[in-house]
This record gives sequence, structure tokens and C-alpha cells, in this order.
Amino acid sequence: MSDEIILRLDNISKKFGGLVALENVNLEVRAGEICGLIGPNGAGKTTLFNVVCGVYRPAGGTVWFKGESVSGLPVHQIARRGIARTFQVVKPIPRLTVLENVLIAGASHLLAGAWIPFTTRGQRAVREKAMTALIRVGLAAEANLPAGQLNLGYLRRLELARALVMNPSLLLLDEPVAGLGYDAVEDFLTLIRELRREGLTVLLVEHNTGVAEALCDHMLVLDHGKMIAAGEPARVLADQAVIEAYLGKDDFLGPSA
Amino acid sequence: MNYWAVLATTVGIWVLLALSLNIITGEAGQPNIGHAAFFGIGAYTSAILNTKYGVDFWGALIVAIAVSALVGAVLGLISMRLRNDFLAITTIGLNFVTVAVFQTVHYFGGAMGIGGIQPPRIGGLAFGTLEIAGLIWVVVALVVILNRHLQKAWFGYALRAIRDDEAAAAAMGIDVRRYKVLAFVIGTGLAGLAGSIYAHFMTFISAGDFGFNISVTILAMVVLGGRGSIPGVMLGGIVLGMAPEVFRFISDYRLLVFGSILVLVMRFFPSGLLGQGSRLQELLTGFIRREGAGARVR
Amino acid sequence: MLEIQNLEVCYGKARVVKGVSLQVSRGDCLAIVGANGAGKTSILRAVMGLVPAAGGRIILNGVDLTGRPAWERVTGGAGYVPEGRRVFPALSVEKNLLAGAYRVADQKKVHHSLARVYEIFPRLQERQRQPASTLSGGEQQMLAIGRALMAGPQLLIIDEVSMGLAPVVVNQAFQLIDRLHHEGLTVLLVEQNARKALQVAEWGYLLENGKIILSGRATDLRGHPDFVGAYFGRNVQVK
Amino acid sequence: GNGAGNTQSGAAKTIKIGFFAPETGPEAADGTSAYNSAKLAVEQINAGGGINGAKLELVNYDDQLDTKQAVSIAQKLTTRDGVAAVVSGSYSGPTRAAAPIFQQAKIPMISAYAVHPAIPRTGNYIFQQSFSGVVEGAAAAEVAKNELHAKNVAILAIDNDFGHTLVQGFKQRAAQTGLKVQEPNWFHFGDTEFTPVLTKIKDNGADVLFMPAYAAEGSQIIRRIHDMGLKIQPLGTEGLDSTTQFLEVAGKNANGLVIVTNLNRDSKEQVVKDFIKAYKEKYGHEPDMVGASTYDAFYVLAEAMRKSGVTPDKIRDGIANTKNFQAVTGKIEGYDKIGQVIKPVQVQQVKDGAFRYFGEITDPAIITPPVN
Amino acid sequence: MLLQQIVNGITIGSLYSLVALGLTMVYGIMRVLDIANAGAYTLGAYLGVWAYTRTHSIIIALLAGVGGAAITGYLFQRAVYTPIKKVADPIVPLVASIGLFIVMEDLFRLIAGPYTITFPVHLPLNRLTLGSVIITGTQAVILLVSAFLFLLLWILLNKTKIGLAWQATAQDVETAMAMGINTRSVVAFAFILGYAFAALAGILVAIHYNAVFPTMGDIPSYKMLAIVVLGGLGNPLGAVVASMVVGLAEALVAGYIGSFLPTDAIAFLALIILLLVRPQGLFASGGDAR
Ligand SMILES: Nc1ncnc2c1ncn2[C@@H]1O[C@H](COP(=O)(O)OP(=O)(O)OP(=O)(O)O)[C@@H](O)[C@H]1O
Ligand SMILES: Nc1ncnc2c1ncn2[C@@H]1O[C@H](COP(=O)(O)OP(=O)(O)OP(=O)(O)O)[C@@H](O)[C@H]1O
Ligand SMILES: CC(C)C[C@H](N)C(=O)O
Ligand SMILES: [Mg+2]
Ligand SMILES: [Mg+2]
Repeated sequence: MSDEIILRLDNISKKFGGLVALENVNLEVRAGEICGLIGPNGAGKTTLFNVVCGVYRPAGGTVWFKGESVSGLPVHQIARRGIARTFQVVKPIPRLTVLENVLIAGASHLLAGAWIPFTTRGQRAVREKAMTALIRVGLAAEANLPAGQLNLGYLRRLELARALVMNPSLLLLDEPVAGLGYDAVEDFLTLIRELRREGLTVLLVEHNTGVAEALCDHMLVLDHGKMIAAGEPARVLADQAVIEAYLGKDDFLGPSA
Repeated sequence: MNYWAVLATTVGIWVLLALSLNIITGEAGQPNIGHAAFFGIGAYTSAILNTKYGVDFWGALIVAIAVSALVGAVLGLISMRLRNDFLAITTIGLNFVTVAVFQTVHYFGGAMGIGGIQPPRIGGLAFGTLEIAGLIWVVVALVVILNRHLQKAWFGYALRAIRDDEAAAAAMGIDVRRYKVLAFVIGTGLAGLAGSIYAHFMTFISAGDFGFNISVTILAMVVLGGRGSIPGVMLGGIVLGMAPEVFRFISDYRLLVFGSILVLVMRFFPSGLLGQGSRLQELLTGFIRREGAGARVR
Repeated sequence: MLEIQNLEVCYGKARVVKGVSLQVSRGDCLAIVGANGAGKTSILRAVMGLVPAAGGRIILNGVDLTGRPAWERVTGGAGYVPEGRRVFPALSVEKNLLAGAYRVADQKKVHHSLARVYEIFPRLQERQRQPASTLSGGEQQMLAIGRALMAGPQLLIIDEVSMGLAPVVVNQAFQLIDRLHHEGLTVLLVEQNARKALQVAEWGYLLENGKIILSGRATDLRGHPDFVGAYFGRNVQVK
Repeated sequence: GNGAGNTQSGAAKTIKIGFFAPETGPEAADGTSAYNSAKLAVEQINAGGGINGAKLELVNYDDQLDTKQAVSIAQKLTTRDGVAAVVSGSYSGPTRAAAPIFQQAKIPMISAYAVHPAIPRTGNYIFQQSFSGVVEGAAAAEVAKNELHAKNVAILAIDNDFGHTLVQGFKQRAAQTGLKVQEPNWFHFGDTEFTPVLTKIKDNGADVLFMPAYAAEGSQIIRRIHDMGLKIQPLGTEGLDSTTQFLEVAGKNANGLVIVTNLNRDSKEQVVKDFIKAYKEKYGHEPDMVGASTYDAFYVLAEAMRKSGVTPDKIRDGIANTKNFQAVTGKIEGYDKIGQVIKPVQVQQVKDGAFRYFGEITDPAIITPPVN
Repeated sequence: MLLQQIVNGITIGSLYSLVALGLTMVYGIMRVLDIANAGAYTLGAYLGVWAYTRTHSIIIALLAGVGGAAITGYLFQRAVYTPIKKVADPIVPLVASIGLFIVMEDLFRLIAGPYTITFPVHLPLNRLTLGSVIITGTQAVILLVSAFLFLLLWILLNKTKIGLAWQATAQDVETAMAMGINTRSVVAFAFILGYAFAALAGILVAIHYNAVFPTMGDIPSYKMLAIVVLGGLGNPLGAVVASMVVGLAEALVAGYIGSFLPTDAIAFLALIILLLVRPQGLFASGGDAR
């Protein structure tokens, strides 16, 4: 982990009509770390992702990525600069195969190649890159299935593969293990840890605090669009405000069981 | 002979229009129920250049393509803002407004239309019906090649990604605006091309030739044949393009037959006769696939 | 109360539920757990008549409902909380609740249920007039449960309460299920979060690949080695 | 033309006459009237001994008001059907698109009622059987000035070739005779609601309303004038009597309306009485102006064939040399050098729910169509 | 004059809203741009005039028109729309409905002939003069009837259980089903009501113009779609407001600017401009479930 700040949000605000979804949010993510973003439902986590990715234009503030402002850039350009994401609600391209889904993501920077058919030789490198990504997430066997036929667990893997094939330097993951079984969660943890070793930076939204705690170097808590806590996971999770807003006081495991 | 050449030309123009709409509606998934507007813009541009400024067919053709594509680009930009049904209604509106402008603005011949358009010529040879039929089908062949290529290239995949999920496409680094606009530009440019040939073939055009019912027919060809399937769309164009002539023997019931075909095909082949997943398509490609089963893997 | 016999569910050519049988007796709380894609939701959807059963029978309160339309299940006494909440986005909170009571003819009963739901979820009362789409995820989950209760069901069928919810909301939800169960309601629960599910449930079924591979008392299952290995994870402590 | 060969070989047997009209589709009503009259004319001509013993055969096509279909029909008629002459029972669009093909094939065509000025100008084989819009408009101006004693005329006209040529003729004549005319208001084919534009016309204080319109829109204009209690004398044109339904739809409100048209229903001429009677007998309703024009086109053809011969070229010459031929739509003085008809304009007024004789305009200064 | 033109515009708008209301019921529940609804409008007029010429009772005419159209709506829904909707994207039912509309129009022509038929019912109201503003008898009837029907529909949708079921089904069929709502009947009901409304509008319009002809549905077929979409997805209030916007635009343009473009083009122009300013329509819909 270096000290380089790869992503910095400067006083970001976002409103939907009268609703303030984000209010003067500041945050910094250092290169190579895994940063967790937690908070109650509707706190603004997904909105924050969307602002970083350029889907929403913030009402105020600036997003800095690798020292440059990316505010106002269109989504695909931000993506090409190295921010890849997965979606809270999975978004496959259902009529394309798994491999094709990854291929388009992998070739999106090849502007000049837009007219070259995938089947030609020049595109072999892209194909290989896509297969590598699929092997990594454990989807190689499904490469030729239409994406629409996958179940949720595989779809989450597909989203990850699509993100990885873009060679991102920052990966935004929105509840990547929601709805996954334990085996899948384990695989996921292993993969993310591996990616971190390779130098990838991750910003992770997760309600499963077990997963978040196990992975994160740093944790941020959002509530009602405001940052209410930040720091080491263990400390953050013990924070009284966080417990009140997010974790709940008495664990259900206690009295009534 | 002349009669067949005329029929071939008319059907060729329909097929060209269907193919051009297919790029917008079939490949990029953008509803466009006002495609005849671009057909008309191409025809009028060509007609005006030819009759008012003495530009010959070939020159007028290029400008006609450019002008339709330009208006198409604007619609493409609008389509970034409007989704689905809103876009569909806007395209209907565009059709009505375009026709209205042709019909009322004096410069475009107003209610009188534009006559005296010169047929194409190369050197001293003026094109007759036969040559025009040849020309249109050469163009159709070129467009099919273009479309085939587009489907296989990354561009085609990008369009399909946009069609299914724009947000996901953008997140994958696809410049949604650029490719959507490009799809509109290509599709409308080709419609303009069809319009230009039409104008020089008919030698007389008026606003009514480009009305909403033409848009509906083009759309029906694409949907009936199968969105995104080149053979399907061509089939749709040929079947519906020939229908008025083929069913002339039951003159009084032609519209009835036309309407019934639409209803029945949509009811029993909702993805079109040769569209993805249609029963007919599966039947036809059944054996082919059996042989090449492994081909898709790697 | 509910009997599922040899249920099969297919989507096109894919068979995702392969001969599942189980019985829910009055007053039971029963949990089906399993990895994603195991077919849990498909079982519930078949029970509710939202997908046709490709084989087997579904008997609710002694009535064979196989092949009958979905709405008849509600008359038969089933209340359903669908996966992903599925509140009616443009309807107000109160109208969502009233839609839940659609089959109840007696207006007095409806008012009574409404009062009870508001009592359980005071938050919903605060948001009475707000369109459901503007609620937060947790609030929508409350609304979905409240809506299912409005029909005055004898059997409450809940699909994945915990998904995407903050821990505090998950806890509340499970507490609520526990409470309803203790008040005498029969509950059929589907969950990823096996640990929590088996804390509220009395009986547990483990589903894998469309088949039940393990079943028994929840307390026993919790200690079962296969179960622990597969579903509680080895190095992640889940809260 | 290569169609000629066929006709000559079968000279004594049958002579094929091509015909097309919008028999289905949006203008099926006019198309049907035209087709009905065409059938009637051919039947009667044949019953009367045909053309020197040869029978006429009608080759009928439905163009659905589609120019593309008109073109392929024209190709079919000229190259495959071997017709000797053609009558267009269609509107301007299809007629105009088909005309060059007949001209090129040197097969004469008569446009029964389409008024577009470009049609006869296609060439020397193309004739126009209804008067030029400019003539009809000028006649209307004459009626407005002399019969209706207009001071200030408002115009509400259909925005197509028909409306524009009529307004042009009206304005020209009005300018010559010093009649005050307001800026025209245009409406469009298929419009139904005229209260807003009539509200505007009301506020501009005109005493006569010149309204080139078809039956559907015209009847609604008349109804609204009445509804709104507008004090204005309406002056209509031939479109209003293009189907008999105008009178039924407009009902009592139509009484007093004056129109310029080509069919005088009170004519003493035997041909007119016979046509009206025969049509009514055969089809169960009154004939209209579209039907009368189509019927006349066939009789003009028959006359030309009798006098000059049955090959296309001879027929063309025959039509061009027509002189003082008494048709249903008035006495045809002849055709000018570009093929436009010269005949008097009829003026009719609605009385007790029927079109009645009101006058006739024969002044050569008015009824001679412009050659440019 | 301005006031008069506003009255004119509102009348035109009311006429549109009659058709739009029926269509919006169908559109709301199925998201089908149902061109064939305009066929029901013509069908209503034909059946109405047929019954009226035989019985001279406007009540029977209304019953015949509305009943016939309602049955047609039910049949179309069962035989065409519901089966198609299960498998396909929205453009497919649109094309099917265009086919149905063409078939209907041609059947009218074949059965009743191409000529206009009159519908000679005399409306009981006389011209009303309020200062400089004239409200003609037919205008008054149209205003009253459409206001009444709108009120009726509003109560039906917002105050009754069937209305609640309609709204729930419109938003999420499957969940509605799971709440015990018989969605099959609700969808059928929407079509029956939607087509009945169209027929009622057709009869009223036929009386207003004293004319019934095969192609009288042409203009409503696409213009009403625009109005319904503009008004928001299946939002009856929105449909009424959108009708008024279009009606007023037409009246004011005809009255002040002159018919620089055909009326339909003006309506669409207004619509395109409005959509560009408010891409979500006049009234944003409640948002999508997902
Ligand atoms: N497009 C939108 N229009 C209006 N309101 C929105 C929109 N998107 C989000 N919101 C609102 O903004 C707030 C923050 O939403 P967001 O999706 O960012 O929450 P979240 O923290 O991701 O919650 P969850 O954990 O449930 O996913 C919520 O109240 C939500 O309803
Ligand atoms: N509508 C559908 N069409 C085709 N396949 C489907 C459909 N719905 C579900 N499936 C497939 O059926 C299988 C079982 O799905 P189901 O939703 O029942 O699983 P689940 O156990 O509820 O999973 P989860 O925990 O993800 O909710 C999965 O492989 C899924 O991909
Ligand atoms: C039906 C007729 C009134 C047609 C008219 N003469 C025209 O050409 O437009
Ligand atoms: Mg979120
Ligand atoms: Mg599930």
C-alpha cells in the first residue's frame, strides 16, 4: 500500500429534487487499499458510486482520480481512465454470451478497432484477455452460455470479470456478495485479496459487515448522505453512532432465540 | 419487362428502407416509428438540388445522404434524453412535422410537390427503369455487406449492449452517445439514400409519399421479418413490398390481408419470421447448427 | 397446513426444482436454506402459483391448488413477501397495504389489520401517504411484510428478508418474524442467511441444486457438520 | 407504343381501356364513385353497339392513393395489358406519377377529375377532363362579386393542389374586378374542428366565405358556421358535391350555400338526365361530381374513337379535336393545346337539401384555362 | 377572442380526452401502444348508428356501440395482446395492433361501404352566449359528458377496490397476483373499459360531426397515443391535462398564427417541444419497480 491518494471526493453533494442524497461528502482512498463503505439503506452509497462513475453529475464538489478531476466526464471515459464497477442490481447483456459480455468490455478502448470483426486475428489478444478474466472469476466453463441464463452467483462473477478485463486501477463493488452462498463468498474473498496483492484498489459497499471487516483496510460510514465515521474497521464498527445508525444495539442472536 | 423492373425497383427501395431501419431499431434497439421522415428528407433534398440547382443525381445523392444523416444525428442526440415510448412518439411526431413542412413550405414545392426530377445518368446514358432497378439492388447488396460486417464487429456488439442495458454498456467503457448517434446516422443516411433514388426514379414527389403509413410499413417489414436478422428483414421487405402487387387479384381485400398477416405473424412469431428464437428460424438453422456445433466455442 | 408433494419446476428446458416434498403444519416455522440458484425462490413461486408446477402437487389447507391461479392461494390463507420486496412503486404506503387486503371483504377486518400493521411498524404510519418508491430499502421491506399481513394469512411465506438490508434492519426483521411466529402464525421462510434463519425456525431444509439434501430440527441442523462446513463459512464470522 | 399491336389485331372484338382509382384506402369513397361510373359508362357504350361494333373492355386497377402503385399500374397497363387509352379516376398524386409513363408509351390518358396543373403539361397524350383550378377559382370570384354582391371576402381553403389553384384563380380575378379579399386561411386534409379558425374569420368581418373544400371538411365548416351563428354567405366549390353525403351531413345548415362545380343536376340535357337516372338505378344512390367526370371521360374517349380510330395515336388525335361535345358535366368546347378542357362552369345553390341550378358561367375570358 | 379560443381549445381537448381516457386504461395496464383502440372508436360509431337508425333510441345506440366495442376489447386482449405480451418487447404488440386496426377499418369499408353515414341525433342544448363568448350546443354537451366521464373514472380508479386492483396490476402484475388480485379479470376489465370508452367517444364524435365513415379512427389512432404517453404512463389525470394542452395549442395556433402546419403536426410539435423540456412527460410516472 502506498500513500498515493488514488480517489478523492471533495465536498460532494447530490440532490434528487428536494431529497439530499449526499451532503458535502469528503473521502480519500489510497492506492492499493481496500476501502469499505457501509451505511444504512438509503444512506447514499450507490449514489456516491454513481457520482464517481459519472452517471450522476454532483450538485457541488469535485471528484479527483489519480490527481485529475473527473467531474463532468462521461461515464465511458471515466471507465476508460481506470474506474470499473459492478452493479448492486446485476446488469448482464442477456442476449450475448458470457464471453461476449466480457469481450466488449475488454475491447472498449480499441476505438480504431470498432469495425474489425472479433473473429479476425488482430483481436486474438482481446479474446485471450477476456478468457483470462473469466478463468479468474471461475466462469470459464460458462463462457459460451447466453448471459441471460446465469443465476445470480454467476452473474456477480460475470460483472466482476467484465470489470477486471478493463484493467482498472480502482474497482467499485456495490454489494458484491449480496445473495451469495458461503462458498461463493469465500471464493470472492480469495479473489479480492489476490487482486489487492496485484496492486488493485477497491472501494466496496457491503451490508455483510463480516465480509467488510474481513477485507477492508479502512472503513467509511455514510448515513443520510453524510459521512459519520471513518477509520480502521474494528474501531468504526465499535463506534456508538455507527451501532445506532447501522448495526443495531442488541444482536438478534441474544435473548429471543 | 418494364413492369418487372418497376416492381424490382419498388421492392428494392422497400428492402433498403427496412435494412436501414433495422440498424436503428433492430441492432441498436431504438424505436423509430417515423422512419419515412428520413426517406422524405433524402428525396426532397435530392429533388430540390436537381430541379432548382441543376445538381445531377450523383451529386444530389451524396448531399441527400448527408442531410438525412444530419437530421438523424439530431434525433440520435434526442434519443439520449428520451426513452422507449417517449422516443417512439417523438419519432411519429417527427414524421408528421416533416411531412407538414414539405407540404406547406413553398420552397419545397408546397402542396404541388416537386416534378421534373431528372433520372440518373452516366455520361450520355440516362437510366431507364431497368438501370434504376440494377442500381437499387447493387446498393442493397452493399448495405447487406455493411450490415453483416457491422454485426460481427465490435461496433455491433456495442450496439447490442446498448440495446439491452445502457447503464451497463457505459460502465464497460462504451461511449453510448457516440454509438447510438452513429446507429441513427447510418440508418437515417441509408434511408436518405433510398429517398434520393426514389425521387429520381419517380421524377415527381409530393409530401404524401412519405407519410406515417410508410413508416408503419417499414417498421412492419422489420418486425415481421425479425429484428436484427438481415435475411429476416429482407424477407419482410420483399413480402410486404410485393404484397400490393401479389394480392392485386383480390383487390378489394388487399388491406384486409395485409392487416391479418401482421396480426398473425406477431401472434405466432413474435420475434419475427426469421428473428432470434423464432420457430421458423430454428427449423431452418437446425441442420446447419448440428454440423457446426463446436464452432462457437473459442 | 401446506403440503408440497414431489414438486418440479422448469424454466424452458432447465429443471431447477427436482422433486421437492415438504409439509408445514399449523404453527410451524420452517426455513429453507441453500446457496443462490438452489431453487428456493422457485419453490415459493410455485407454491404461490406464480410459475406453473411442472410436476407434483401443492395442497394448501387441504385444498389441492396445483394449476390454480395465484390469487386463489391468498384466499386459501397464504400471505407472500416476494424476493426483492416488489412494493407497488407509485402507490402510497397505505394503498400498498390495502392492496394486500384485496381478498378481505369485511371492511372492519381491514381496518383492524391496518391498525395492527401500523402498530408493528410505526414507521409505515409516518409514511402513510408517501409513494412506496421513495421509501428506503428497509422501509420497503417493512412494507412488504406488512402488506402480506394485511390479508390476515394463516401461512406467511417470506423470501429472503435479509438481502441487501443493513444489519440493524435484518435484526428487526428476524425479530418480527419470531414475534409473529410466537403469536401463532405459521411461517415458511427462505433465506441465504442460514444462521439467522435457523435461529427463528424450528425446522430447517437444506436445498442444493433443486433437491433437499438435509432436513431436520433447526437446532440439530445448526450443529450438523455438513451444514456448518457449507453454510457458516470457515474463516468469516458473519454477524 | 407496344400496346397498340394488341389492339389492332383484335380490332373488331374488344378495345381495352385502362382505368385506376383509389378504390380502397383513405379515399375509397371517391374511388368507388369513379369506378362505379366507369363500369356504367362502359356498359352503356357497349349496349349501344360499342365502337363501330367493337366492345370496350375495362381494365381496372386500385391504386390505394399510392403513387408507387400508380407507377407500377401504369407500367402494367402500357406493357402487359395492351390498352388503347386510359382514364385516371384518381387524385393528383397518382395521376401525375402515372402520366409520364403513358406519355412515353404514347397512350392517351384522360385525368377525370384531378386538377393538378402539371398533369396536362406532361405531354400531348395527356388530357385533363375537369377544369383547371384557376378557371374554377376565377368563376367563383365572378359569382362572389356579381351574384352574391360581396364586399369583403374571407377564404378558408384546403392546403393542397386543388385549394391552391382555386385560390390563385379567385385572387387573380378578384384583383381584376376590384373585389376585396382577405389573406387566405388554410386547413388540411382530414381536419375536423373549424371553430377556432371560424372564430378568427368572424372577428375579421367578412360577408362572403370562399371555401375550396372537399365534402368531409366542407360539411363541418358549414355546420360550425351555423352552430356559431356566423352571418356569412358561404361560397363553395366542386369538392363539396364530390360525394352525396355532403348534403346529409350538413343537413339544413347547407341551405343557401352556393357552389361552383361541373355538374348541373337540373340540366335539361338528355345525357345528364339519363346518367343520373341510370346511376341511381344501378347503385341505389345519387351520382356525384367525381362520378360524372369519370363517366364523361369515357364518352369523350368513345367519341374520339368513333370519329378518328381506335389506335392510341388516333384516339389521341380524336380527343384533341373534340368540338362542342355535350357531356354530363356541360358542353365541352374542346381541349386547348396542352390538353386542358374548355367548358362552362356551373353554379349551384342548395335549396331544400338539394343542389339546384343557380347559374352558368360561359364568359370565355373566365373559362379559358391559362396556358402557362 | 382569446377567451373564445380557450373555450374552443378546451372543447377540442375534452373530445380528445374521451378517447385518451380509454386508451390510457389499456396502456397503463399493458404498456401497449394500442392503435386498435381507435378501431373501437369507429366500431362504436357504426354500431351506434346502426342501432339508432333501427330504434331511434339514443340509449340503445349507446348500449349497442359500447357493448360491441367492449366485447371486441375483451377478445383482442385474450386472443392477441395477452399471449403476445408474455413473450415480446413492446414493439411487437404495437405492430399487431396496427394490423388489427387495418383489418377493422377495411371491414368497416367492406360491410358498411366507403361512404359517410350520418348520425342525425339532435342534441338538446342551444347556443349559450356569455358576454363575447359563445358556447355552442355541441360544445356544451361535449364538455359535460367528458367532465362526467372523467369524474366517473377518477372515482372508479381512486375510490374503489377495482381501481386499486387496476393500479396494482399496472405496476406489477406478478405481485398483484400474489396479493390475491385476480389480474386476469383486471386486465380484461381494463380492455373492456378502455374499448367501451373509445366507443362512447366515437358515438359522441359521430353525433358532433354528424358523420360516420370507415377511416374516422385514423387521426385518433396516433394522436391519442401521443397524448396518453405525454400524460404519463397510464395516468388518467395526465391524459386529460395532455388532451387540454394539445387542444388549446391547436385552437390558439389556428386562431392566432393561422394554420402554418397541419393540425396534427402542430399537436406533435407541441409534444416534441414539451418532451424535450420535460423528458419524463407532463407527469412523471411513479417510477419503475426496479
Ligand atoms: N434516481 C433517483 N431519484 C430519486 N431519488 C433517488 C434516486 N436514486 C436514489 N435516490 C434516493 O437517494 C437516497 C440514497 O439512495 P442510495 O441508492 O444511494 O442508497 P444506498 O445507500 O445505496 O442504499 P441501499 O443500501 O439500500 O442500496 C435514497 O433515499 C433513494 O431513495
Ligand atoms: N425466470 C427464469 N427463467 C429462467 N431461469 C430462471 C428463472 N428464474 C430463475 N431461474 C433459474 O432457476 C434457478 C433457481 O433459481 P431460484 O431463484 O429459485 O434460486 P434461489 O435459490 O432462490 O436463489 P437466490 O438465493 O439467488 O435467490 C437458477 O439457476 C436461476 O438462474
Ligand atoms: C374530388 C375532387 C374534388 C378532387 C379535386 N378535383 C382534386 O383534384 O383535388
Ligand atoms: Mg445501494
Ligand atoms: Mg431466491
